Amino acid sequence: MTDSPIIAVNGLVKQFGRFAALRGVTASFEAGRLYAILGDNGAGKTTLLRVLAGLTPATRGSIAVLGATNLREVCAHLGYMAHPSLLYDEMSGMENLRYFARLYGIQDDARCQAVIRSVNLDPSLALPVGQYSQGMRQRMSLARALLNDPRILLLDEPFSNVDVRSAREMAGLLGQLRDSGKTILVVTHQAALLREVADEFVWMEAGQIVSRTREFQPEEAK
Amino acid sequence: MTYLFAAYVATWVIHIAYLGHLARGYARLNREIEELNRKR
Amino acid sequence: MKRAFPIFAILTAGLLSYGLYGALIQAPTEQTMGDVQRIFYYHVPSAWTAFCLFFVNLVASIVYLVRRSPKVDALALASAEVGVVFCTVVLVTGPIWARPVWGIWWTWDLRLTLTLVLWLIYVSYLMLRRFSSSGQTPVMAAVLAALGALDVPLVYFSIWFFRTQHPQPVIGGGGSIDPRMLHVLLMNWLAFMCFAALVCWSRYRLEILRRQVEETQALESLLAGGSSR
Amino acid sequence: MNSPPGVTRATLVKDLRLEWRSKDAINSMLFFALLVVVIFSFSFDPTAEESRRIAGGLVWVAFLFAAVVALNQTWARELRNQVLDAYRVSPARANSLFLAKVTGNFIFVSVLEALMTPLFVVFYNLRAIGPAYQLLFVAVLGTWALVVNGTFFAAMSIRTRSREIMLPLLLFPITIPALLAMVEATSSILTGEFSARFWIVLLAVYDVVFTTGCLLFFEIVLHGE
Repeated sequence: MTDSPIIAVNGLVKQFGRFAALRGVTASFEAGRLYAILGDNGAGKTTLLRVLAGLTPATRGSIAVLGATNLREVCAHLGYMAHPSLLYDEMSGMENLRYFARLYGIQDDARCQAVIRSVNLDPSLALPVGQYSQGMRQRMSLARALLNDPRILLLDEPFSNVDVRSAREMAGLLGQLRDSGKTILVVTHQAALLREVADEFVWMEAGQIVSRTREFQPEEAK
Repeated sequence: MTYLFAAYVATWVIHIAYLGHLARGYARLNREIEELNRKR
Repeated sequence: MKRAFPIFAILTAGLLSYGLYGALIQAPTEQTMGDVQRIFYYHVPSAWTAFCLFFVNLVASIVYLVRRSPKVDALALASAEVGVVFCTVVLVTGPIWARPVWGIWWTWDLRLTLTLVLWLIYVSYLMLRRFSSSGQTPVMAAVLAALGALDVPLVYFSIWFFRTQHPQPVIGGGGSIDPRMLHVLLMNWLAFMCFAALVCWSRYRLEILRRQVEETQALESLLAGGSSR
Repeated sequence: MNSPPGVTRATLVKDLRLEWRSKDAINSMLFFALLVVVIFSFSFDPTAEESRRIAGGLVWVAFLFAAVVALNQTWARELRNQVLDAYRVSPARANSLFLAKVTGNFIFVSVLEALMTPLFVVFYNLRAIGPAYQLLFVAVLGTWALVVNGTFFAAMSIRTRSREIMLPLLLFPITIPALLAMVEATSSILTGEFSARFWIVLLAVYDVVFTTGCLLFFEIVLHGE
C-alpha cells in the first residue's frame, strides 16, 4: 500500500434543511489502521460515515476514497455496517448473506459460510434474523459488511446493545481485521472497548473534528 | 356581461392572492434575517 | 438588476392597463357571442403564459439534472409555481366562458382537458417539492418534471381520440380573426408574459434568499449548540 | 462480475420468498379490492344496462386502488432495518433492482386481477360482445403501465414525509392517459361498439415510453440521497 491516505475529505459540509450535521470536516485516514470516531450524539459521526459510504451526498466539500472522487466506482471495496441491521428479519442469516453476495457477484455459498463462521455464528442456523438476540444480529450485520472482503470497513455503533463479552470478542476481531491490512473506521460510544486495538481516536463535536489522539484519553479530549 | 365581469375579477383575485402569498413569504424571511442579525 | 425591477414593474403595470383597456373598449364586440367573448383576451394569453412557464420549468429541470446547480432548481420551482397560478386562472375563466356560450360549465374538450391534466401534474410536482426532505427535493422534482413532459403528448393523443369517439358540443373555432382582436390578444399576451416574468423573478429571489437564510441558520444553530456544550 | 440479470433474478426470488412468508401485500390488496367491488356494486346497480357501460372503468379503478396498496408495500419492506442502504452501498445496478421490483409487482397485481375478474363478471353479469381475446392485451399492457409507474413513484414517495399519501398523488396524474386507454379499451370490447385497436396501441406506446423513462431516471432516484 502507498503512503498517500486511503480516505481524504476536505471541507465537508452536510446540511439538512435548517440543521448542519457536518460543518467543515477535513481529515485523512491512512491504510491499514483502525480509527475510533468518538463524540456526543448529534456530533455528526454517523453522517460522516454515511457520506464516506456514498449514501449521503455532501452539500459542499470533496471526498476521495481509494483515489476516486466518485464513490460509486469504489463501492465494491467498501464494507458498511449501519446502526440498523440492514438485514431482512424474515430470512435466516445464510439466506440474507446469499442474497447480498449476489449483489457483489459472489456466487458460491462457501464464502457466505466462511464469513458467518468468522464472526462466530453458525451458518446452518435456520432461525430468521428477526428472532436473533441483539448481539447475534450485530455480528451477522458485521458478517454482511465483510462479505465482499472490503479494503475499507465503515462501522456505525457495532457494540450497541451487545453484552460485554461479545463486544470484547468483536473488538478483538476488528483488531485481527486491521492486522490483515484493512482500514477500519468505527463510530462508537464505548471507546474503552477499543483502547487496545485502535490506532487513533478521533473526537467530533458539533459537526467538526476537534482532536485526534494516539492514546485513549477519556476526559481530557472533551 | 356578468360572466365577463366574473372572469376578470376571478383572474385578478387569483393573481393578487398569489402576490399576497409571496409578500407573506418575504415578510417572514425578513423577520428571520433580522433575528439572525440580532444574534450576531 | 435591483434598479431594473421597479422600472420593469411600472412598465408591466402600464402594459396590463393598456391590455385591459384594449380588451374592454378597443376591441370590437364579437357578433355571435357578444361581450362575453372578451373573456378570451384574458383566458387565452393566460394559457399561453402558463404553457411557456411550464416549458421553462422543463428546461430548467433538465439543466438541473445535468448540471446540478441550485440556482437552476430555484428557477424551476419559481416557474412551476407561477405556472400553476396562471393555469388556475385558465381553468377558472374557461368554465365562466363556456357557461354562457355553450350552455355547460365543463366539457372534455381537448385543450381544456390537457390544461387540467397539466395542472394536476404540476400540482403534484409542487406537493412533492413540499413533502420531500430537503436534500433530495430538487432531484426528485426534476425527474417528475421530465416524466410529466413525456406524458403530455400521450395525454394529447388519448383525449384527441376520446373526443372523436364521443359526441361533443361543437365549439366555434378556426376561421379568421379580426386583426384588431388579434392585436389586443397579442398585447395582452405580452402584458401577461411580463407580469409572469416579474412574479417569477420575485419568487426566484425569495427562494434564493430563503436558502441563504436556511444555510446561515444551519451553521449558526450548530455554533450555538457547540459552544453551550 | 455481477451480472445485472443475476441480481434481478436474485432480488425477484428474494421478494417472492419474503412475500410468501408474510403475505402482507397480497392479503391486504385482495381484501381491499374485494371491498371496492362490493362498495361499487352497492353504489351502481350492477343489473342495469347502463352500469355495464361503466364496468370497464370500475374494474380498472378498483385494480388501480388495490395496486397502490401493494406498491406501497414493496418499498416499505426495504425500509425496515434500512436494507435499501445495503443495496445502495453495493456495486449492483439500480436498474436491476427496479426491474426486479416491477416484475414482482406485475406478478402480484396479475394474481389479484386473475382472482378479482371472476367476481366482477359475476356481480356485473359481464359478457364481451367485441373480440374477447383483446382483453388479454389490455390486461397485460395496462397492468405493466400501472406497475412501472407505480413502482417508480413509490420509490420516490418513500423519500417523502407522508409516504403512503404521496404515491397516489404522484401516480394518478401521470397515469391518466394509460387509465383512460385501459378503461376505454375495456368498455369498447365489452360493448362491441368501437374498435379497441387505437387504445391498445396507445397503451403499448405508453408502456415503452415510461419503461424507458423510468429506467433512465431510476438510478438518480435511488442514489439521489
